[in-house]
Amino acid sequence: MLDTLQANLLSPIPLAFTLGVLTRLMKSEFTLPPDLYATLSIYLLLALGLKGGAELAHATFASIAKPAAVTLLLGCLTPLIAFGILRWLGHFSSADSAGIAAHYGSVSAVTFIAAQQFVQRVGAPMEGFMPTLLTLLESPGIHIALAIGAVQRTRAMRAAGVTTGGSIGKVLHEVLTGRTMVLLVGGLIVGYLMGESGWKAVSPFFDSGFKGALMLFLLEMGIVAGSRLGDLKKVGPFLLAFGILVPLLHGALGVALGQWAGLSVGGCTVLGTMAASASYIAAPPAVRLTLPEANPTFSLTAALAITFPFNILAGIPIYYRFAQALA
Amino acid sequence: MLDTLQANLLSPIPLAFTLGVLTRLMKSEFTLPPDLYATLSIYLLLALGLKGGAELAHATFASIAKPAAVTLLLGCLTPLIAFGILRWLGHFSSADSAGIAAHYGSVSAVTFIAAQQFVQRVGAPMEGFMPTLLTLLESPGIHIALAIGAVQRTRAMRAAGVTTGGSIGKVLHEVLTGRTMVLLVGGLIVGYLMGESGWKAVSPFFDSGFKGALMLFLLEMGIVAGSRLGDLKKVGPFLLAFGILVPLLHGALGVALGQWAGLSVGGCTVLGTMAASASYIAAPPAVRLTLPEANPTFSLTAALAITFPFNILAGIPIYYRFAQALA
Amino acid sequence: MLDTLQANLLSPIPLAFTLGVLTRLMKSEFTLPPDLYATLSIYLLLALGLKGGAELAHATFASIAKPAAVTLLLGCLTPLIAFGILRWLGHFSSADSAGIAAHYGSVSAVTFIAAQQFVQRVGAPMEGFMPTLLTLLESPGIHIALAIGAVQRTRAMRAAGVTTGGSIGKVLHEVLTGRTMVLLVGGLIVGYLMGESGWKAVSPFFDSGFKGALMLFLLEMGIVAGSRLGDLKKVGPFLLAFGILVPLLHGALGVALGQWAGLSVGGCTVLGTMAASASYIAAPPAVRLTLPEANPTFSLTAALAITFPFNILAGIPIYYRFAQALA
Amino acid sequence: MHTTLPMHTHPFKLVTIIAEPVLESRLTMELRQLGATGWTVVEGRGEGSRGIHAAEIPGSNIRIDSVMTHDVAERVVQHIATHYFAEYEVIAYVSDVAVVRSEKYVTPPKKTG
Amino acid sequence: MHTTLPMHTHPFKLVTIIAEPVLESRLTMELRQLGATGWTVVEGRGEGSRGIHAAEIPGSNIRIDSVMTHDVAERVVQHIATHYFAEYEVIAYVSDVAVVRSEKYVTPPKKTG
Amino acid sequence: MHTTLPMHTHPFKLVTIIAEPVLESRLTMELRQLGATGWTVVEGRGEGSRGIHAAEIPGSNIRIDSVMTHDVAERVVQHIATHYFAEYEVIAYVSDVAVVRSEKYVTPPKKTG
Ligand SMILES: Nc1ncnc2c1ncn2[C@@H]1O[C@H](COP(=O)(O)O)[C@@H](O)[C@H]1O
Ligand SMILES: Nc1ncnc2c1ncn2[C@@H]1O[C@H](COP(=O)(O)O)[C@@H](O)[C@H]1O
Ligand SMILES: Nc1ncnc2c1ncn2[C@@H]1O[C@H](COP(=O)(O)O)[C@@H](O)[C@H]1O
Ligand code: NA
Ligand code: NA
Ligand code: NA
Repeated sequence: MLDTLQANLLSPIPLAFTLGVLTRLMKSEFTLPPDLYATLSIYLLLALGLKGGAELAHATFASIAKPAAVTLLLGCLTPLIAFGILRWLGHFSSADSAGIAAHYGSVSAVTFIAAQQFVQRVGAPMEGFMPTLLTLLESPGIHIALAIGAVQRTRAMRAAGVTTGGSIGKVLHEVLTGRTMVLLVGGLIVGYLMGESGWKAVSPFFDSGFKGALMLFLLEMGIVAGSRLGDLKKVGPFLLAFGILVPLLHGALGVALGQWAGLSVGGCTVLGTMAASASYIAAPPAVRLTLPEANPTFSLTAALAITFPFNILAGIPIYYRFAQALA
Repeated sequence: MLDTLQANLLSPIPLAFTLGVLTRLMKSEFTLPPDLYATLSIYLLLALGLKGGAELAHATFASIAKPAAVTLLLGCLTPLIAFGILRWLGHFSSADSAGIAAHYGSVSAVTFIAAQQFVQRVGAPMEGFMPTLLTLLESPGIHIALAIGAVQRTRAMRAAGVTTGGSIGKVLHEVLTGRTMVLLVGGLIVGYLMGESGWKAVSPFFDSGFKGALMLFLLEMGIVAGSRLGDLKKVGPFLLAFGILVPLLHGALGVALGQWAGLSVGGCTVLGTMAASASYIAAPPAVRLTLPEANPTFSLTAALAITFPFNILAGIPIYYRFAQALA
Repeated sequence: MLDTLQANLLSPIPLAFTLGVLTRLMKSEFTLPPDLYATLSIYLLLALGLKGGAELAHATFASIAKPAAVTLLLGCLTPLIAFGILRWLGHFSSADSAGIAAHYGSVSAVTFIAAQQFVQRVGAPMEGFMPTLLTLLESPGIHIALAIGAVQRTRAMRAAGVTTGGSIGKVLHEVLTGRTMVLLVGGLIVGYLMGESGWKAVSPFFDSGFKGALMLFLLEMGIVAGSRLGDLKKVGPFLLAFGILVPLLHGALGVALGQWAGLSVGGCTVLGTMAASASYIAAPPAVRLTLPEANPTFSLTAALAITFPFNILAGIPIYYRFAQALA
Repeated sequence: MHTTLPMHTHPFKLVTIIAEPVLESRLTMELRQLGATGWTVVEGRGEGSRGIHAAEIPGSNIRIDSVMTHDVAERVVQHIATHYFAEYEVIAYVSDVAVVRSEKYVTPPKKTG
Repeated sequence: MHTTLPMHTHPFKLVTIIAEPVLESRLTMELRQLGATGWTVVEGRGEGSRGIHAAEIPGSNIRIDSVMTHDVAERVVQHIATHYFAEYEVIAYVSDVAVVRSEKYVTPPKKTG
Repeated sequence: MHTTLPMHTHPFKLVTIIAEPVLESRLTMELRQLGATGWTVVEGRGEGSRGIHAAEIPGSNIRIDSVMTHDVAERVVQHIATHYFAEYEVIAYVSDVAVVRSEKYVTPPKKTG
């Protein structure tokens, strides 16, 4: 276990992330230009989609059906678990609980990619259809958590005689047509249609550069996470523990369900990581628009400054070990 | 014919473009960051120039002279043809006719690149000096169309007793020193001077990534074109037909003249595509400054939402078939 | 000598730089988008750091100690030499002298990279630890020059009864945690920790693309330098001569000290180039904040429009010849 | 500030709204509904009095400037005070401007509605 | 709005022009010719009343702010109304500002010209 | 410009500062110290009257807008005139604005300090 952890810490992704955090701790004003950050995420998501699409050609419907089903199940269970823990153990307001649950019920694509790189490096590559599963897990958790929050909000609003502005329908449309979905789903379809020959033509761009671009992206993620470390004291010890223990819980659930659905050790590790990860791209604006009284400091700090680093630095190797143990 | 069309539709460029259009039709707000769009176009143009320059070393003056001459001829004929059709068949105002003709008399570098990729993929690569011809076709058409427009405008102005602001000389200077010309002409010269060894040093950057970067660019082109589809009803049926039939006419002319000048099937296809394509980078600001009463919705919608997609999806394979038939 | 110069002029970096200058001279408004410029410099610095870090594993402390010592010595001597020449030969104000000396006492990373490419191309590669030396030379010169300037300024201020705003401590912190230091020092550490296997994973991104990205960067450097050519007449003949002769002096000093410290011909060339180069990234804001009465036109024009082009086009081959002669 | 209007210009109100970027499309839609005829958006960053820094959601702040009649300005300011101040990071202020082409800034049907 | 000028400040006019980006260099040149001593340009996006959305030409809109004397403002506003309003997407408005260092905003030879 | 305040709004000052980007963190820190409760920064480019174009240091210009009380505006303007005008490329101007939620723009301890 320890040497898996250590080997992980000395690999490019965690090192770049740590450099970013340190940069912030040294109070450097360095940061990637905003367009570069956007560019890298577009590149990574589209590359993931295209490659996943090209590999989808080799998959049979039978082999995907069960993994897809458990992924959707995870998409329903994890926001409920997170909401319950926050509301009844943590005594958070219902808006805050729903807001945070929306983040933990969805998924972080970069954490997914880090897991993919990890299992590749340790020689247990994941199934080629995993990016497809990623697209399934992005939105259900957000929808479910926001629905819970909206019901409570409407009740409170009606009591107070106020009418609200942000329509849920519009927000869900925004999640479904946001950057992640367009690039991942679009990439999968394009990758599938253009097939091996098409992928070969563009892979010098989308494949060879992938690891390096990822490193640059993780540097910025470190800077972003580092700049939130100061908020750790604002969120309190409960959320701190939540940010580590709930990923472990969701991760274990993901690995176990993946195992049941017949995934390889690599596939189980990645599914566990997906379940354990918290969204910080799609969820925040959706929550902000529909549940404005939820404090964004809570959800963003938990997702970005606790759970993301935990997964990158320690979570992924743990889910991997667990997957090995179950296999 | 049909299978050439279908094979083209399933290749990376048309697929990426279609994904972009669909993204817009789903009302997604996704778009590439403006600096990424600029970066990709700089990269593509400079790569095209450098490679073309390195290959220019192998070309003899004799082999280029005739193709260059017919290219310049196309640069003079196509704006006149377009102006005539718009003014006398379409009954557009003289400003609108000149404005649109400036777009169709010039050339779209991305359409050129798509044609280059197409002929490469079908095994009929173009001559190495074709990028040089591209630079010849960029500006004459704009100059000629704007000159027609300016003459009419000055006449009208003098009648109305108004003096105008935008000097044509300044505008032509802007076209000649704009991004496309700097990168293409500059790239050709630098590529020529640094020769094979220089090109080899930088080709891992400028060559290997080319197809992938192009795909990303076409995704954005699809988004831009898609966001103009709503304007199709504003431009009326005449311009719709114009946007497809005039490219076919100009394309046939280009292929035929290329054949006469001794170009290969690939070279003829690309020359036809050049003639058929409409500029949407260099022409719009030049037209806006010199012919402000021309409605930019007309020219941009025709160039971007009709002719560009038509060429990418169907035009190029058609010009290729025509070139094969003539050969 | 002449053919080394000519071969250099026809290699990608000087050609791209010259194209940029010409672009400006033709009054083109073309320029790279600001985020692309920032992106390229981040990429180049991080790539330099990572590779240098991976290579640091092969170096012994003994082999670095002496070169590091002479680098620090250069960092102390060059700002003093520059200040003395400007103040007592050139009769510049003490603020202007200190401001310019801060630029020449520091180093230009891009000039370093150009030297690295040069020695590689001529078959005399530098030592793998040279990027480490680069980080040592960045800040001492700025600190020393600003300290001189600040002492004089405080004296003048106290005489005039004014208190000043910009604290030197804050400015030095900004230099030490600026982009260059974060990426170079951070890259070195990460590169060292991730070792050969990590470097191999990311080198398709950070190594293969390096030369091409550098070319694009030099194009923009040419545009920036070209837009300062108009200021040449404002700075006067003394600064013009200074911008060429002081680099030759510093360069010779660097080569000689490198030779004494046991560096190879390639290493001596690069160390000489480092000493000869003038900072235009880290120094300008630091000088602006602490010595606002120093005229930035002087320092920026000298560093960017005189010394940078001189080193790129002619200086590097000269230092190389000198290193060969001493070897 | 005791000065006179330039010739041929008319007095209007300029409403400036600084808000979290997620609100852009909602705010501009509502501006239109309340009778504004146009607006200009610029991106920026800022600091204010709040503990919650929702602006840390990537994208910082947007600044919307819209020229409108006094009546529409009244409605817009009230609308923002009622619907945004409690829960969002939004500030708004109104200043006096003189415009040429005053008809551009008036939506006849909406003004009296 | 009935307030007083801060001490040591002087009343001037701030002219704000929002325009298509292709017009930037022409507009700033003309501002200079009409007697403005400087300006600041910011990039933005916007919507207005026109059918023709020339701003769809890549680059959206620019916003030019320029502090100037009342007389120069008068001339600038007239110039823009005459030369731009008919054919370009341009709006302009004037507001009152108080500046320190009033000499910065006056071009002596031009002011009387 | 002889118009009235919208209902429920209060008169305040808007101070706009246009400066070299290196000054951003220093200026915003000082704004806070002088009693401003917030500000918004936008990036731009510009031209002015100076021979020294320090703005050529990459990054162009920044524009800081800050709503504050008349007293704080007085102090801010004086501060900038004293500490920046001689050596830096900085301009500042003050305009009148009407705000809702006036308490947002007042720092009670600082105002009297
Ligand atoms: N006094 C002020 N002057 C100018 N802008 C302000 C001021 N106060 C707040 N802002 C802007 O409004 C945003 C939200 O403010 P707040 O809700 O007070 O945090 C800030 O990020 C600033 O961009
Ligand atoms: N009422 C307004 N308030 C603020 N900006 C406006 C207004 N009307 C138009 N604009 C700006 O001016 C540009 C051109 O307006 P128009 O010519 O009306 O389409 C728009 O894109 C907006 O950026
Ligand atoms: N009259 C003016 N109106 C608006 N902005 C100005 C004006 N004068 C100067 N500026 C801005 O202030 C910056 C510095 O001006 P200066 O110190 O005069 O060179 C310029 O780059 C402009 O952005
Ligand atoms: Na999750
Ligand atoms: Na054409
Ligand atoms: Na130096």
